[in-house]
Amino acid sequence: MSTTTAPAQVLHDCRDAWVATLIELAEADPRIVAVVNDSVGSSKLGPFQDRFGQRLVNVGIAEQDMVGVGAGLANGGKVPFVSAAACFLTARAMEQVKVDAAYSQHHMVLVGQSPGMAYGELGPTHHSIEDLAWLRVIPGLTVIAPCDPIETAQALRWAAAHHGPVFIRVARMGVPDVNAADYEFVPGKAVLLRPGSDVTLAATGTAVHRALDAAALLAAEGIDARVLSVPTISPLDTEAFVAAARETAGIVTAEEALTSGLGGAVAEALATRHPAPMRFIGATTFAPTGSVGWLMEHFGITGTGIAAAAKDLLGR
Amino acid sequence: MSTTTAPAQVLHDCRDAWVATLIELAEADPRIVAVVNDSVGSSKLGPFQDRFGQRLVNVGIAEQDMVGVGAGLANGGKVPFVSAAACFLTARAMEQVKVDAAYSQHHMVLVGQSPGMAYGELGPTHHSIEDLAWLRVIPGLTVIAPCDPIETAQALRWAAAHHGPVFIRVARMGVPDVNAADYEFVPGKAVLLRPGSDVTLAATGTAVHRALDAAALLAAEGIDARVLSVPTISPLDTEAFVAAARETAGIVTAEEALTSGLGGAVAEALATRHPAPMRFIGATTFAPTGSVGWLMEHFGITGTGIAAAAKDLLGR
Amino acid sequence: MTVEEDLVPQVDPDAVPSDTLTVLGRVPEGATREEAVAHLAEAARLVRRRDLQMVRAAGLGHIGGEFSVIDVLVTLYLHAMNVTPERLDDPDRDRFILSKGHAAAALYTTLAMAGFLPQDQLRTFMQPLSMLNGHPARTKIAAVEASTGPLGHGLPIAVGTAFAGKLDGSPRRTFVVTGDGELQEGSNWEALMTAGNHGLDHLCVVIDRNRLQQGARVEDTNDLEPLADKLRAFGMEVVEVSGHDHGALLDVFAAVPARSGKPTAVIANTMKGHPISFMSDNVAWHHKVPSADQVDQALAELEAK
Amino acid sequence: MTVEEDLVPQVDPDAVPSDTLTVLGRVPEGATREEAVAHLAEAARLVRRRDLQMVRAAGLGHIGGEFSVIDVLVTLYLHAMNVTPERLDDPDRDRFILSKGHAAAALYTTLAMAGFLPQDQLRTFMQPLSMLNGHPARTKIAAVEASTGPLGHGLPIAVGTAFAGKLDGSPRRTFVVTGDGELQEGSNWEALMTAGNHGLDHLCVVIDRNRLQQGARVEDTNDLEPLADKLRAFGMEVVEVSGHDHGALLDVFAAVPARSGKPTAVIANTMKGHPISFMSDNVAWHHKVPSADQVDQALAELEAK
Ligand SMILES: Cc1ncc(C[n+]2csc(CCOP(=O)(O)OP(=O)(O)O)c2C)c(N)n1
Ligand SMILES: Cc1ncc(C[n+]2csc(CCOP(=O)(O)OP(=O)(O)O)c2C)c(N)n1
Ligand SMILES: [Mg+2]
Ligand SMILES: [Mg+2]
Repeated sequence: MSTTTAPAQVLHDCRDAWVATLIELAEADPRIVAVVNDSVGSSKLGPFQDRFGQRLVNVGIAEQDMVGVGAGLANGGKVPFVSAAACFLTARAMEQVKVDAAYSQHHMVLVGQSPGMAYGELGPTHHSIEDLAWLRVIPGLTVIAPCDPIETAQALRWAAAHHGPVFIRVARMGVPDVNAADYEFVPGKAVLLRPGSDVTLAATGTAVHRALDAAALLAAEGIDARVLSVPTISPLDTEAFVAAARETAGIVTAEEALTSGLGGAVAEALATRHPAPMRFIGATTFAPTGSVGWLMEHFGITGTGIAAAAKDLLGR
Repeated sequence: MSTTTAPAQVLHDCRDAWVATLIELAEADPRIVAVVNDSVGSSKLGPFQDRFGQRLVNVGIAEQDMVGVGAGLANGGKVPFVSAAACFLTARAMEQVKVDAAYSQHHMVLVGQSPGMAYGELGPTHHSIEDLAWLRVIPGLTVIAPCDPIETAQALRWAAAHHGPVFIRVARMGVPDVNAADYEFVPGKAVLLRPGSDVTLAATGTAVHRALDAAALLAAEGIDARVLSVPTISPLDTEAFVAAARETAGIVTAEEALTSGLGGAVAEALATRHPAPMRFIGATTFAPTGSVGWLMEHFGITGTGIAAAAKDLLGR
Repeated sequence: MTVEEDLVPQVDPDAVPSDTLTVLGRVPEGATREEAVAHLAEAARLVRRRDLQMVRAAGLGHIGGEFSVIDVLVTLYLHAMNVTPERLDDPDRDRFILSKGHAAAALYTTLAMAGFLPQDQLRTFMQPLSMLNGHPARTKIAAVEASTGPLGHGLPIAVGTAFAGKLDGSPRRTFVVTGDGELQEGSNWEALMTAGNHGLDHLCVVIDRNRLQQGARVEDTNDLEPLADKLRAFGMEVVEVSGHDHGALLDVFAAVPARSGKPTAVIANTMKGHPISFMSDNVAWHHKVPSADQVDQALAELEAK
Repeated sequence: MTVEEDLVPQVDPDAVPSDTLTVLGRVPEGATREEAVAHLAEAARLVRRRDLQMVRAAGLGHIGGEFSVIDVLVTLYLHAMNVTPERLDDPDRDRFILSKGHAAAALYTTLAMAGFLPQDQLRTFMQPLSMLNGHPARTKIAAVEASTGPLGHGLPIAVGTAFAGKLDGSPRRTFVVTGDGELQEGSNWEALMTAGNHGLDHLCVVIDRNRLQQGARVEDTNDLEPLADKLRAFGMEVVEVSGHDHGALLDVFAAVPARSGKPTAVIANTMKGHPISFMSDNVAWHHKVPSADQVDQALAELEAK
């Protein structure tokens, strides 16, 4: 997909970890239900539907109803996992996300499928590059973008037990295993994937392994890059970024999203605590026509693109 | 309203300038129509309706339809001013704002009435503290928050002639005349209201006159504050902020919105160009019950609150 | 991650009236229909009186839509629904959602009348840090099942609540009240389609059919007629009733589910501002605040009842 | 403020097939009904053939919903609508909006057949920087009146377009095609209510009633029936027609406005994937991409017609 992803790497569609984990959770907890908008296939929920039948609530193509029904199911004692393409779940039902989930503090999990530019050629109407920037500012809503199958499964397990609203991106674009098998997701905490003292590369979701690729490229040029994986965009791990700002020359953020997502969150956190030079890697406009892989190259959300931004920051 | 607003000042409801300007524009240009969601009264459009009858399209309580109909009217050769409470226009019709207005690049004006916390006691469901943070990241959408009646009128006139989508906040909470009678709004440009070399106070909309109050309080303590009025949040006047970062100790932003609106926009712009210490004044949570005046005090969006943040930034 | 800074209400006693609410509580077990109707009528009168004082004191409120829906609320909370303050954690309790959240003062006063809120807390309505916000919030009040205010949210939530009950085979019923103008929101038709197709017969949608919305008559804004046909085409069992007739209302609510396999839609014909002479069916009173004289006249009219 | 970095399309010719489209253009003036139907039938056959190749080449598309709507599109662009490439700036031109934007390939191919796009541009479908995005974009193609893709947007936009025509007293008509599953979106019911109450009789809503949505049959997801009753209750003049019968379609479209003061809703009964034997009425073909063999078989079936 990305020229800088070693061909050897096996790439995963995190939707597989999503459905396997949901089935595991649903077997253990009868309160768990899934709510979808004619998105059984696109959410890969076929096996869940076969197994739990009635516990999959398909409201049809009606996102506002979907989120409202999810909130009602929570009121009725269920733990709903509301699963839909991230673009429609967030944009089409934004007021329901704000009021029925966040302001109401319902225990419900909003699952944004195929986020970012996963829908490639289907265009900006189907891209969800806005979700991180939009949702991270909503008070009381936890926003998570896992970087691989293990983290996806862990974040879903945490959300199932967390008594509040959570939005989780489930990546469709292939990602390698980034975290070790014994990895444990900690909400609100960034993960140090690679120590480094020259510059910090902070990435979320599908951009994390690309940041590791960038660190490798930089190492070859004698630049020692720290790599932070940031699964939780809100609340942000401010301390990890203050330390990075203090200990390295600056921070490059990378995300399959508008740069006001993780990038904006970090810029805001540092401005009051420890201003530092930054570079933002991510989408900056609505995308032209192209495959997701082509678009990641187009916007430079690649190992080479991230490495170039780091060198620019370092004036090298 | 704010303890630091000189009692002498006459405060205006910018909706009066809005309706007067729309009538003036509609008389000159037959293409101009208004589109509302049972918001004739809350938009103060009674006089427009009396004068132009048919040219006021009331779709009832249906915000998605309202914005879609606005886009269609534009396709049909009209210049629609879509006017509704900012909270519903943005949250309820977010996907229509993204797709039908911004991505489609229709010549249409989205008018967010009674934004911020103007609805006070009616609570967070009726507050529009999110709109600036949400809309500023949407590609191709101009986002404006005028600070007084003159700027409101000028921004509306500019939008009527601009061949692209524009979102304009129309403040309901009282504001004094900030700009001179001969003021000319320039899109994308910040306005220097007060030169100063110690610290910069940058504010938008209803917070601008409060920033001037803060500058007066600081002057009394021998602190020379620069005051920037920032009517256009997107695109941001990056150069004005780079200069402020270079020439003063740091920047305090103030807005009747979540601090990720103007505050976030400035933090992002400076992080790549000229990182500087910042303080953010604005809403940080959903508001508790209270009047708008009380809430402005609660969140410290006042002359004293802004001045205190400036002193904190200066370590005084 | 805090939604709201949590602080304790500070109420300025001088800012609010000392008027109190005589709490009648639920219609006593074993009361005759006649006794029940008399109990509800008196409760509704007291609720209207207190609501009027609250709006006057707060200088804010939606008195028109409050007075149109009070008889429905009182009948539900004091008679039709099986919920009591002691049963708030019972999964099988009947649920109520006020989708037209702007009538919050009517809900709060009714909740106090039914013992879900201490009546003296009504004095904090809209005061700084009060739990009694201009729109009901479930995070602020235990008895509030859903936070509402933006129109078109309550019905989809009620469908979810009813769906959960169906999955659990619970006998509980879910009642939701929407405005009529509110039905212009498409989210309601999405929810009705879902409720109808899933046969949620323990769901009862009550439409406060006062024929007025915020700025004008519904028919002059975006007409709903033929409303019963619309509701039937979306799978509802439709019942029409006078929304101010406690006897008729208690019969209708007692009969829910009205038809096995179908949700019930009750078109409650009401008048905004009922029964106050100068408010009744007058769009000006959607959210107008009465003057001292108007409060006195309205109180006098309520005494006369 | 740029919406999209503007760049020039770079198409890899090897990545796309050399298949071309024979452009028949509009039904000639003065053609008999019989001649018109024959012209449309042949055009539809050629459009389906090219659409199939495009989807095969792109490895993406929604062939089921494209084949179900092609007869409607061809009848509108080659016969019913008064719009031509020369008239694209004419305010009185008829307007068309494909609300079910996922059938973009069918629209692009029909636009090429009608002369609105150079046919060889079809080779760029979904290629990097192509104007032929997976969903139609008005900023990319002059003949596209509205950018669609998210379901439930096109109809409200069409209502606005029709409203503008009414304000101007223009004779133009606005045609919009929605899917049937798409009607689960409440935004459509908001728009229908508005259109009905404002008597937008120059609006014609065509529903591609193929009874399938993305994942299942509409009736097994969230049923629309009784659809005609729903549409009538929302103020539409309802007409049912076979969506694959060019003669029936051209009669229906020619008759718009079907009833003065009322928008027309055409329930076009279709089959997803029509007329390909192994695709027809098969939900698997919503967005499945045919193999080389399947393309050959489908082409053979189209030749046989
Ligand atoms: C989504 C949304 N749009 C607009 C409003 C503003 N608003 C508050 S009440 C009201 C009128 C409601 O009319 P109706 O539903 O008939 O209620 P009632 O007549 O019972 O007061 C409107 C438009 C809102 N609360 N929510
Ligand atoms: C708002 C929204 N939700 C979901 C989708 C994903 N989606 C694309 S096509 C489709 C099925 C559409 O079914 P229908 O309207 O019947 O169209 P057709 O059968 O003609 O393909 C869905 C759910 C979408 N495009 N927009
Ligand atoms: Mg009403
Ligand atoms: Mg279909």
